[in-house]
Amino acid sequence: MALFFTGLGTLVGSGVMAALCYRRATLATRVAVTGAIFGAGLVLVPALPTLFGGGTLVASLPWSMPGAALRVGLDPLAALFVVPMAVLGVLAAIYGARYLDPAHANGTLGVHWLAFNTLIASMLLVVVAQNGVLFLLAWEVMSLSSFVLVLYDGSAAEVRRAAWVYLVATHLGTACLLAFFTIFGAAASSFDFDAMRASATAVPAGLLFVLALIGFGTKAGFMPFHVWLPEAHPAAPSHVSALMSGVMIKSGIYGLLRALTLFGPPPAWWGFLLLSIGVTSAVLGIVLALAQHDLKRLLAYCSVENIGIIAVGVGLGLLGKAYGLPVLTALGFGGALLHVVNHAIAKGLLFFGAGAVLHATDTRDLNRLGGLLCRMPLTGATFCVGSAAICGLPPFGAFVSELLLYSAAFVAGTTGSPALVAAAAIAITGLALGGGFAAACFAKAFGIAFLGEPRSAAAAAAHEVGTPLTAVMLVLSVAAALSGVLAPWVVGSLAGAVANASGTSLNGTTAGLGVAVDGLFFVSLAAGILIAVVLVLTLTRWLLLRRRPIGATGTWDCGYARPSPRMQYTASSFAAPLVELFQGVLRTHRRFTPPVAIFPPSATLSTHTPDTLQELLYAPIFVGISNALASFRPLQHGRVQLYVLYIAVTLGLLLLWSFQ
Amino acid sequence: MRHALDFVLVTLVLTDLVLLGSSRLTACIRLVAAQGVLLAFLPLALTWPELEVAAMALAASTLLVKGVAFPLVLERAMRDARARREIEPFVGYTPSLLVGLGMLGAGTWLADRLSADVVRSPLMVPVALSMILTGLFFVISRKKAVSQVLGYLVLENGTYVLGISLLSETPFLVELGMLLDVFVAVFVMGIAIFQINREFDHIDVDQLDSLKG
Amino acid sequence: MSPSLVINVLWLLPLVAALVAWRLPSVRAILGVILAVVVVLVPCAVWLVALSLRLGRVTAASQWLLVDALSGFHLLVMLVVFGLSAIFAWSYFGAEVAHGHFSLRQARRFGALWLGAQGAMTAVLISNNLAMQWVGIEATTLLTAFLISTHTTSASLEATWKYLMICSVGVAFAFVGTLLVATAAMHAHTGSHNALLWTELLAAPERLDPLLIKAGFVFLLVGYGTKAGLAPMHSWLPDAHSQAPAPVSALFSGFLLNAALYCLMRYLPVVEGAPTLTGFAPGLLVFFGVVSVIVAAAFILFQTDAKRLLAYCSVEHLGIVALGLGLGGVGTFAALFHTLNHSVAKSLAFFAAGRLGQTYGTHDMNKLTRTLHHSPVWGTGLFVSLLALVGAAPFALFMSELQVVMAASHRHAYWTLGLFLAGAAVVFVGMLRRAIAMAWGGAAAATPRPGFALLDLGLVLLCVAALVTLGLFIPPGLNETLVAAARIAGGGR
Amino acid sequence: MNPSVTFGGPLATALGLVGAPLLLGVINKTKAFFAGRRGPPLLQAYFDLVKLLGKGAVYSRTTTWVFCAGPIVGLAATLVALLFVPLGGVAATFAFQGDLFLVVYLLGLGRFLTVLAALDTGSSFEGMGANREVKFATLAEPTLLLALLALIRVAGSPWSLSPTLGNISTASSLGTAPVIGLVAVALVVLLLSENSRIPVDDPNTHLELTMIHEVMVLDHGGPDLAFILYGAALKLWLFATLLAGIVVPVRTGNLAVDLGATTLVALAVGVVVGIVESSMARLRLIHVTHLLVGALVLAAVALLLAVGWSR
Repeated sequence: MALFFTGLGTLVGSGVMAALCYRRATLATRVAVTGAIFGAGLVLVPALPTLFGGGTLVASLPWSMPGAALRVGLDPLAALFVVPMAVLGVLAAIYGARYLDPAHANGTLGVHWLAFNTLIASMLLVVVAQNGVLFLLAWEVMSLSSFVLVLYDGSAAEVRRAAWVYLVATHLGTACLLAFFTIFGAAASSFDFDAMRASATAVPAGLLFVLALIGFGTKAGFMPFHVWLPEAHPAAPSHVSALMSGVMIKSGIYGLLRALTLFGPPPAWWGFLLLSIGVTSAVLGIVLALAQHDLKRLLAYCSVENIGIIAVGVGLGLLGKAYGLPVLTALGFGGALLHVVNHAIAKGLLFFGAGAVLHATDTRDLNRLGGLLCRMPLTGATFCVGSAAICGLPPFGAFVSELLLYSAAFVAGTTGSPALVAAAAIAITGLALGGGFAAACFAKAFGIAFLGEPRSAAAAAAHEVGTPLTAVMLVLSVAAALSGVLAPWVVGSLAGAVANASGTSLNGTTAGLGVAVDGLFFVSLAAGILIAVVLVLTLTRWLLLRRRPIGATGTWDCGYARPSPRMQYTASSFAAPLVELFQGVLRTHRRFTPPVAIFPPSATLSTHTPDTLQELLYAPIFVGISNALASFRPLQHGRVQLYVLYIAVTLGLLLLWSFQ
Repeated sequence: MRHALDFVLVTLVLTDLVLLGSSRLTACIRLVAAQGVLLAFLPLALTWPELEVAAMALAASTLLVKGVAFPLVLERAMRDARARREIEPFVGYTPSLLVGLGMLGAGTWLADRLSADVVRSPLMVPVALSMILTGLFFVISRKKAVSQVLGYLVLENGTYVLGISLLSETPFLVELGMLLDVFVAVFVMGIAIFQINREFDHIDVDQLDSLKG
Repeated sequence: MSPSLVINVLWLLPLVAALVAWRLPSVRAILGVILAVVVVLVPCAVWLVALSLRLGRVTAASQWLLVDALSGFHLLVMLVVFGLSAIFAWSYFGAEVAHGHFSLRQARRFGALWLGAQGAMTAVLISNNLAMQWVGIEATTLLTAFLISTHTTSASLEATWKYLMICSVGVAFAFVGTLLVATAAMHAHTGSHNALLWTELLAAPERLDPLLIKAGFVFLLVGYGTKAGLAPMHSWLPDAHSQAPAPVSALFSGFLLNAALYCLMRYLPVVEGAPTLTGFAPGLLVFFGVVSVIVAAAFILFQTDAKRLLAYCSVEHLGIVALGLGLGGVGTFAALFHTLNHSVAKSLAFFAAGRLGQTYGTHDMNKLTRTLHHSPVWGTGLFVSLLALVGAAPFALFMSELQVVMAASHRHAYWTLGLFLAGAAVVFVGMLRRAIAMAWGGAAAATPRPGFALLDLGLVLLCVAALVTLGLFIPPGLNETLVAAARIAGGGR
Repeated sequence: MNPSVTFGGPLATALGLVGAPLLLGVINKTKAFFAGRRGPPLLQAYFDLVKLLGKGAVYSRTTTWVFCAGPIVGLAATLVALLFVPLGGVAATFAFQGDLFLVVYLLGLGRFLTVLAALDTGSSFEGMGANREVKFATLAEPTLLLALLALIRVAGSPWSLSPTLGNISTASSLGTAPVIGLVAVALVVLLLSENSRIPVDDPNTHLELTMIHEVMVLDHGGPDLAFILYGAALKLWLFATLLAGIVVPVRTGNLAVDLGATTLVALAVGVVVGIVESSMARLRLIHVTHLLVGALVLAAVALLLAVGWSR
């Protein structure tokens, strides 16, 4: 653990140093990125052996805060989260160093890097904390530093709003966590996780589970607590979005899993609840994503979907525990944890890609993009890989995690009771719908942004971004493919973490996962065959066309004489028929000026899909609360006599009450 | 001695009631001054027939502060402000009288609840409490700054009576400290009224409501 | 060095200095004296606290003066606030002098009242006699009243009047309460002169008459609660805080309120010890704490004036302290710890708001925009202090609020917990929206960026560093003091 | 070891590779029969493929490598998927627990690339077709999986296609006829929708605005179009044989009989498709959604019955 702490120290220390040399932006960046690389590297030294070799590293130091102790532990579950955090952290730092322009930073780069390195360090600390107070502290530092990162461009009103929404949401979540840990800790008379685990029978478990679900779910982005995600992710600089969406929201998943290990055997309704939340998030998340025209907002909603998929896995795992089906438990938790890693890779890649697009064209609006693949071939290719990967298409990693989840659902559906079959049916339907819509969504994202003709001058003038950016994206593309091709090995090494998360023995978990691992060999095989067939077909096509005339012409235009890029299918039109299916919940706003007369001068149609929950749930609640609180305002009307009257009335009531 | 004590107490209650019913500020100030003089008798009346040095000193300083100094400060303030009458208080004069009676009842109720075994006169604690409440009511219901100070003074007088009735042997230093505090308070309030009058050209507290929300 | 001499120096030195300040020839000299007094007193106080920790308590003036861990801790907090404010006053009034807004006459009055208030507050803290404590509180009211109207404007006079009237009435109630408790004490100890000493009262609280104590505490709570700014008796507070010069506002929020709450802390173990009254006083404190948090939240949400916002925030935080006290256990520790944290954070916030207000010429938050760009030092100071005040980690207030929550959970006070968290969340929302808007929002101000003062930077860094450090780690000496003080305030619970 | 296990799989795959275009011929012949025409030869699809493979190509200037990758990956994915699909009782070349998900997602991969290739042209028509394709495919996926779950439940097998189909025998299917029947109906709907047949899509339409699959490949020509056509034929084959394997459970254990029976039934499915195409008009696009959701409901009912049956 000493190395781990040295790593954290390096991260924070280099961040502070970067902040101190804020006047020299380039130097600050160099210091911070070097620190991030070394710090994350040091953290990986103990984390990798733990992840693959098992075992638990612990360290404990006294701390003078009441209830607090510096207890940390690195078990495979923690390591599973540490590794993506550290790796993606380093990649994001390298990317960000190039992405942020020192010339325009105006002295804020130092603070940005301080927050960035602190974010990585605090995420890592969250994951290893074994004491409630330490956990909460790290958790809050994580929220605060990411808030500062989102506020990088604070002069834009929408960024400020996004940052505010983010911090408010995360604070409300933290409030639930405060209640969760303190109530649990009060029952255990200690905030150490071990002590809490020991007194799991003495707590109101249902209440605490709901608190944990809300608290961690807010960070993770479960529906209906996801509203901050589509605000904050587009507002943040892209490397920050990648880090936040790729790994930071996973800390919510981690927290939920860790919290679940504190309880005894879960009742079945926990599993059902989590499953329903997961399916809702998965389906509605991706439908909302489909409805967006802002590339980064789309990706943010897609994160909601993937978090939903992870929640489905955890829910299935819980059901397995509740009904005593170890294979279901292993597959559910295994699929969820694997998806954590795979989503981190894919979403990081996609946000980096979106950042590159933003960098090159200065817009995130899909309806103003197009034709970027010719202009930014590397970015385009990696974005395509990321799109396929995030849809769970073989041979990429996310397919394997979805396969595990489907397998879990089929275990529940083939062996379980009617209730479990219903759960399985819901899970399968949700996953399949989610998968289908994801494909549609990313066909749209990639297709509209990178294919076809440019829809604006900015897109037409785009150029490929610099080497560090493309290199980072390439690395992640390779990782996305490897995690799929090496599936049997990857899933096999997951056993320790799954055993931690599900609270079952390592042997049982390995046996449970084994059901899937045996088959995963065929997945690798299929991937190999697929690649081989593709190569053969490509070769065939090349051989066939080698001697033949190849013409170049315009796209088939059905005989229309003057096609222009503006006549292409847009993001809105691509999404419209699909989104219409969910009109009941989405409430897309349309602004439509219909064509009139025989020679219509102009007609417009624009759609905007706001977050239904934000509009129908949170906005009324906030308005209600503020109206209720506004009724207090006349109390402070400025008349001293009435102020004295308040005192007198208070006194009178108190006297009456105490002498009744 | 009981009778003298009771006489003083009843007179205090009466001054309260008259105060509630009068609109002329000069008269109000005089009434409060009269209360101060009456209060000066209390320490003497309690220790009678022995004449303790401490009690006499207290009586003398009370007379000086409450009977002489306060009226002077307040009349000065009133003259500067050219305020003669309390016009349109929040609660009219007749209802005020009724409230005064209510305060007497409330004081009696509370004193009864407290059941503090007071040796000298059963009237003392009820009167003290009703004076406190009346003072409070005066502060709440009047608009002129001077009236509010008068209310505060009545309230203070009430606490004075309460202190004397409850604590037989308060250290002299404590008593003096309290008296000094009240003195400074009225002095400070006087200065504040002076400044307010200079700044606003009136001492109508009701119109001091620019700070709100 | 005899302890009793040091104790007497503690309250006499400020009074002597007040007289000196009345006649000093220059503004800088007066500000210097204010700072020097703190510099001299800090080692004295630290020494006394260390001594009292070793001996349990240190008394002087035939037991009329007392320093134990509770009063010692508050002494330290007070000196911290006075010290920081004195440093800030140097910078703040320096700017005013430069613009001709602060004459020698005003400075003399300011210096004398400031030092006098310091003496009075010290007297409150070290008084072992409950009546003298009341005298001290009343004296602070009167001495600080004209600090509000250092700059005589109609608004500041209005605030002064309200402060004077409301607090005088409130403190008069506290006097009634003191009398009732004293009566009980007299009856219990059959008329010993020392009956009014805390040390005597605490010796045998079970002999006190519960009815008198009960009524007494109600009066005391309303009375001192008025001074401490607990809702609904807080109405003077936003006016006074918003109109006073920034160093005075810091002083008010940073310590004047705490001094009144300190008096209640003293009574708490007495009431708890009285027969049949266990749980009475803590219950009331919890109630007023929660009400304060919620009322403050309501007003914070719609506030447009920066200093009024901070004032309501003080209502909230004093509510939290009361809540912690009422909950007891780790809550008492949390309440004391929170007192320190809030004082530092709120001082910094008022400093920053004051200085920014000076350069912008307004405290209207709709105009106080782009502060980070306009004045990096104070803009950062304001933003960071607001973050700290809403309870963001790693600042110390997060830890103390967390401990309050722990205490609530420990007592199974789930409604309290829920209401507190809800109120705190509203405050969070309201303050943060403003904080972000002030730091980044709006158009760039046309006014030129003011120069860069090393003193300002040092002050901001000092406060921020203190807040972060305390959020991560409590120094052993401070921890020991807090634990001992909590034991006293908690009546050994 | 039964030889059908070792040789059957590759043999079945090979049969699919060779026989798939024949299915198209059967359909067209049936349609011609009902229309009273002579119709194209049964092997017309083979001729088309050969002709296309021998041609050059014309590419739109807008397109990129994605345009070429679409047909290749589409065909490759279908090919690999075919390796995992059993031909009735004859187990597939490869089988493992979870192979059905691989098949579904491989088809998804092919579709994804086809859609991207369509978008690559920048044509509005192709964009329109692409979004219809993804919409209907999305609605079809859960139906397929739920239907298979019901089937697996009644077959009492691990969740893998080959053992599931192997477990369905004439004897057992009598008792589970309602489940199997519902599953079959759902699968018919899926077959029609996934392969762009009437009533979902009309492969013979000439109006771009009304097309789904055809419009996506408007700009493809030469070998690319050959790959697409062949891929489509394989996909149709895949669904037809799956359906055939479920509906007519001939499980003699004799490789030739099993293969032959299922293939014949698959060709019969072609006839059925032809009859449907001749007797129905295509639905309005809005009603396609209803049809697909209806299929989902059927699959869910099948699952419900399966749960009741297995208890």
